[in-house]
Amino acid sequence: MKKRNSILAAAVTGAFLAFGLVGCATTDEAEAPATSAAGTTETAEVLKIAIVPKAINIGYFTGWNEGAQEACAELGATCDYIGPNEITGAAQTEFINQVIQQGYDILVISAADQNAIVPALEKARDAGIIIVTSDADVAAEAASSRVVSILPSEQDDIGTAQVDWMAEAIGSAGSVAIITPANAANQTAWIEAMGPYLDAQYPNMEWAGGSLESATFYANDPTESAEAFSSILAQYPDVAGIISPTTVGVLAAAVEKKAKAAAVKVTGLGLPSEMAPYIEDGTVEKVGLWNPLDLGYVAVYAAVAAKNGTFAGATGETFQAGDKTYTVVDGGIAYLGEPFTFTKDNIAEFKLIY
Amino acid sequence: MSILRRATRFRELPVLLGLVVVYLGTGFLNPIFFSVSILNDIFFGVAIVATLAIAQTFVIVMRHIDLSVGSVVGLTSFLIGDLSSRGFSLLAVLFAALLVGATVGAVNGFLVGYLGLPSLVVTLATLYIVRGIFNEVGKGQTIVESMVPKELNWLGLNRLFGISYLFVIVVVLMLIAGVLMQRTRAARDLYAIGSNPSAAGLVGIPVKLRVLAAFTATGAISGLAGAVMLARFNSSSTQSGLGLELLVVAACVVGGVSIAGGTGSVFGAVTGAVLLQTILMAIGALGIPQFWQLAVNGSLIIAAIGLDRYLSTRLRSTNIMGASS
Amino acid sequence: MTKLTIPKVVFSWDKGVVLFLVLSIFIGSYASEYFATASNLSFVIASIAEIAIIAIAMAYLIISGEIDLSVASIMALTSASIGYAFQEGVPFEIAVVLGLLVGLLAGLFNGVLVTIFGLPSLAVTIATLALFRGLCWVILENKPVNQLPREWIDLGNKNIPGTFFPWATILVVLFAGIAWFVLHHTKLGRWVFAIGTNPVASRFSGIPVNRVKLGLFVFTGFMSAVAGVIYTLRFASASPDGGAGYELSVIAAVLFGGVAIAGGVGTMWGVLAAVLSLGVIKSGLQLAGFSANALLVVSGGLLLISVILPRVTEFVRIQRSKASTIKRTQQKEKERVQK
Amino acid sequence: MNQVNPPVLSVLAGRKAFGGVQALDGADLNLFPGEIHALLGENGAGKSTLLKTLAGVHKLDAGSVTLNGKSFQQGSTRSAQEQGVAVIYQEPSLFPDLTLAENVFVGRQLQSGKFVDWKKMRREAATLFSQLGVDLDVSRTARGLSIADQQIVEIIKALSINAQVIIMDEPTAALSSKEVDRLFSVARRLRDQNCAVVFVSHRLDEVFALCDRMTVMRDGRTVGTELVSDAVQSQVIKMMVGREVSELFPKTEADLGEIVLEVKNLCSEGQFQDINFTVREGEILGLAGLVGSGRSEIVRAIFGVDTYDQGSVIVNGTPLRKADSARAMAAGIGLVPEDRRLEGLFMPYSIAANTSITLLERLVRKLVIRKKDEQKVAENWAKTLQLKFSSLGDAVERLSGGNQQKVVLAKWLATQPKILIVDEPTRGIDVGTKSEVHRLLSKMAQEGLAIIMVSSELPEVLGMADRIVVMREGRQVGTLSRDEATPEKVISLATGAAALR
Repeated sequence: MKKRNSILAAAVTGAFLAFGLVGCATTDEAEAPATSAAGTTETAEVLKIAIVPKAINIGYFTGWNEGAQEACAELGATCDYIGPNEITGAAQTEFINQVIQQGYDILVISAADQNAIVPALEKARDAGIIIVTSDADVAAEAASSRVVSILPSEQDDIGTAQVDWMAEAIGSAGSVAIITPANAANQTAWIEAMGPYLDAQYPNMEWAGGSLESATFYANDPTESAEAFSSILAQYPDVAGIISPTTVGVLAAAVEKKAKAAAVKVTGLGLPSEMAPYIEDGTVEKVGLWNPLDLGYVAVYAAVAAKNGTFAGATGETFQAGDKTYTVVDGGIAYLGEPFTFTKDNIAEFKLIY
Repeated sequence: MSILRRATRFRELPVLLGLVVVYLGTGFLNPIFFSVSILNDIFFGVAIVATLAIAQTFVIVMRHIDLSVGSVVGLTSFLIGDLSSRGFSLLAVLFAALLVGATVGAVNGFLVGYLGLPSLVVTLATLYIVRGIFNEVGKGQTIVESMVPKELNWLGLNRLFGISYLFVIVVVLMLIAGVLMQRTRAARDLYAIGSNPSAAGLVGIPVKLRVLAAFTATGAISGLAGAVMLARFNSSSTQSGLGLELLVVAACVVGGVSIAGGTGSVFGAVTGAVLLQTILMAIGALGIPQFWQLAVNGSLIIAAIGLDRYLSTRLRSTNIMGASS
Repeated sequence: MTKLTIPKVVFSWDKGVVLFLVLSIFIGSYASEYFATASNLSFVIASIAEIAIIAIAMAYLIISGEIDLSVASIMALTSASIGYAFQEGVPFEIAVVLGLLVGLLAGLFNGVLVTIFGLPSLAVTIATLALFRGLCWVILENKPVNQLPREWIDLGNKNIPGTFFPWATILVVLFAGIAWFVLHHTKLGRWVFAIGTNPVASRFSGIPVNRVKLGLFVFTGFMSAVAGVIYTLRFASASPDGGAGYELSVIAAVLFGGVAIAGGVGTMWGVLAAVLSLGVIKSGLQLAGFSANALLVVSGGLLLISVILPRVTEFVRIQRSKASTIKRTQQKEKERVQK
Repeated sequence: MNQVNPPVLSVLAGRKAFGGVQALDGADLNLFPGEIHALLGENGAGKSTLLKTLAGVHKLDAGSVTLNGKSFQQGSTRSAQEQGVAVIYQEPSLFPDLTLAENVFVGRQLQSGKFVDWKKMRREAATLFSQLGVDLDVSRTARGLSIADQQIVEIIKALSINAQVIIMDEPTAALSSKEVDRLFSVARRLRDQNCAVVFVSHRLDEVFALCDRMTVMRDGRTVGTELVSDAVQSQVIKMMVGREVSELFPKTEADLGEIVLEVKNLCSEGQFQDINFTVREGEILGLAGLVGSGRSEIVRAIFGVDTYDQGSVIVNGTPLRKADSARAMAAGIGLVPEDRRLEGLFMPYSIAANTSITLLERLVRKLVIRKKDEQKVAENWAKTLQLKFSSLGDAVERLSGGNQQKVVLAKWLATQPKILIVDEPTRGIDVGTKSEVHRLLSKMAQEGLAIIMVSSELPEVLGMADRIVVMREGRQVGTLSRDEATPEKVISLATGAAALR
């Protein structure tokens, strides 16, 4: 048996080495188009663009992709929507590698993990691929790994806006808790902005349990969100409002509120299509969200501009997307502007859009 | 002595003790915990896991396991919403859910029973396959309240004598399954199979058939549990039911349904599920720091397993002494 | 090793897996021109490094009749510990050592619960899966650690100069070599098989069953920790939710490699070939444009095949022998008649 | 019992082959209602195959089986039971987690309407137990039940399906004499209820004590059937083995050397108390007593498979660490366990692998196990023990009971132990192999090996042992030297004078 095994061993290693050599031969060609294209300002051939979400199979990113596809159509590029089915940096990395392998010109990505994908992104960048993060950016320290990041609006504004909505709902008085996914870069940033803003702006409002930490409950999926909702009521029976800066969380919170006929007010960031029933029946007065289609749309424009050399992502630089112009601010970020807010009055129309 | 012996035969004793301890203990530290609303939260929250635990009991008593339930329940919860939004009647969609679940179960059962393949491997495989299909079917779509059959919606929102209908369903299911498991030959055969697989064949129990049937039943119930899931969350997406299988198995084990087969009851399984849920709520109510929850939860599960082991062995040994003396 | 211990059917399976690997490499390279490039093979190897390292230990554990579902959590716990220590100003080298130590202890914890308290490993490790993962959150909260030393990150992401093998390959090959040798050629290896085949008889043969099992759990903890180090470097960060769900991939790979879940059967070759071919297939399918969902279905399908095929061959063999028996008896009858 | 009635069951010219082996090659058997019928033959003579056929496990290739004149439906255990044939195996496999009542009715639980009726089941079971004069709590689980009691449960099961033919496959092999008596009385009651009882045993004394007629098999053939009253023991043995078996228990005197093993007031809660004895080089120490008197527990504790609470085990003056079989082995102790399938062998492994498992230390050079040496060792021992096999690569599960036992012996003798503990060394082994084993043991003793022999077979202990330690209910109740030991003394000690036979 020993002998047999070593033969098999030889076979396998042989196969590998063989392809290794072939590989060595072919690598240059594989990367050739990318590099050369990067060099030239104008390129005749159709641009190959990869649209990589945190995870496929999620409503929000389906919309995000639609926006991107629309832009691609306008620009005459081909856009492929590829990605993992679980939101982890590890899984996303494999698809970034695929993008490198297949010699895409452009990668538009929503970072599933602000750190874990950085090494892969740097590989892609070094392979001459134009990278634009959209919806979720990499860690500030790794900003150099992408050209520009398209985000809905100033992180702080997103946070403070939700506090304002809540104040509106509870009459600027009472204690507030938060349901948010753990280890999600955006949400963390927004919540950090909420803390001081609430203390400063609304003397009669306070964080449940006295501090932002004690008020923040972490939940990554509907089940956990529902449990978090119950825990909040168990821990802070007199809690006045719950903010959930995530479509999953705010939906779960709405469901729970309705199921338990709870008095607590709910607001946050939610997809109008998902939140419609609860806004229509008054369970939730108001939620907000930017249009994910825009995020995808603008990102593709920025990327193509960069590809054509007309845009480098430097602070203060501007680029065109459709009929709008966007300006890059510090940290290589461009913002869409104020998030939309949805209430009884406008939900009917928005729920058809996204 | 005779009392002790009776106690030993009451396999669910340890988990019940555990439940009482956790509940009273928490309530003592935080009186709010005794409030009705908490009780409701527990019952309401446990419904899905409890239902799946009942189903899982059928296979675990046979010394088998079914890991595919998480994928199945997710898929059917989605299907029910999707189909009914396409205008199929409630009965039709429930039947569909049952059918899907039963089919997966039957496949598991056939591979395990007739081909004699290890259930852990088989159901791990079907876990992947069903999840993959589910993702493909439900690509990026979210089932929202408007798509949920209103009867289910109603079940999720309303209570019978202050107890969520979902838990009422669990109780009813538990009673039915309990009686079947205790009082029908076919079900007793499952215990025999789990207790001594080789002997089961010799006494003329149709082992293969029973295994097939049990897995099919597990699948079918898990399929229907999709309805419970949809009623509870009023929404469903490809994330639904992810990783639920381990929680279910944990509930069974904690509830005294031994992985070694042959012992345990649906009552135990449900109690185990309730205990886990209570622990979860307790952690919240005790204001244990957010990031400690999972760790505390894990260690409490270990404690539960340990307690069960300790009590059952200790009581059993006294039992043997009693018999021999 | 040795017809002495392993029933025939399984041979053909673990050989089958190796051939399957070669095959899938060929197919992969025809399915997509991007597949057989050096950079891609490098990606493939890098992507399976952690799985391979853990699978090596898991193979031992399952052959000995136990299982450990907490490996991914241990991996993450190691990563988290390293990150935390580094953040607190501990030199990275020391942090890595600490991380490995943590993994070791985690394995010891599992082992003690199983061997000394006699709890079923499946149940125990379901619980510690939660516990260890929970500790990750306790340590890091939701503040992942980045900005690890550049040279270390390169170690995790660059190839051995002049080859397409990532640095991690060295660890994989090293451990695989040792593990293969020990499992198939030494006393300890024989003991592991014996314990998995018949633990009682093993005790009656003077084999320190519990000590061996305890050792295996510790070993598994350690290897998970090593995987945790590789993982940390490859992703240049430590986050509390790292590597979630890896445990199932590992177990799937080990079983696909022909290790019997009932214990007592398996080869290191089969396992490694299985891990590799899963990586190869994944990459091949991706490059051929299949969605991530298809990958799930395929890996499930392969898992089924890995248990069904041996069963079928076995069945065929039995049928054959039956047939021949009947023939023989009939002949005997004839002779009888003639006399 | 009268020969006028037609036989209730008759097998005619039964043939059955497994692989190449012709297990049954012309087996005949006639059973009449109301008789106890002995089925004799060496291992491999085809007894078990015949029984398994009647049990519905196997199907004959050729030949006929008729039950009450009707042809007997073969090949299904269930239908076998329904037709009224029940088999009590040597080690019954009950369902440890189920109650005795359910164990009796398992697979056909009594029902009222569509539902299992537990009360009724308990009642019926209880009455059946009392009928046989056995007192067991029917609502306790079968876990931890003694083998004897397990057999009783099986017999009750047979009664509950009112079987006409009840086959007992070596039921007394693991029974203490007390339990044997109980079993005999049960068997006689069954006969009185006009059942045909088949009694398989290697112990001729029992056969002569209990049975009415006997059928002897050899090499898959029936070589004769006669009335026990007409039979002569030596003749029967001759029929069985086809040759004269010289002496059954040939312990040749060996001059005793140093004390090698000393057991000092060994105690284990609920198992045994204050055990004290020594063993010298070349001595065979017999451990006699009823099953469950703590004999096996003691030797297990000595070898370190189980732990103990107090006392010490001393080998050549140095005490052993408790519960550490590895150390015990290193110190030169070997244990041939009671249950060879479960405790002795790795069934799917080859003869060689089984032999070498205790030897790996010695086979290793530079960490690597030398396969050649492994083969060599196995070969040598196979030769010395006259093992019958086709290749050392054969899985031991394919060997006959006797040969399996030889492999277990080989595995321990190969370690060249100073002290060899043998627990029921000849249980379920045919007469021929039995005497081989005995000759081997006494030869080893002569070469200076110290042997502790646990055996339920009185003649064996009396024949082989230099000294006999008798156990009762976990206590050491006496030590007899070879010449003072008589069956009566041993039994009276073992059972407490009351149960003198």
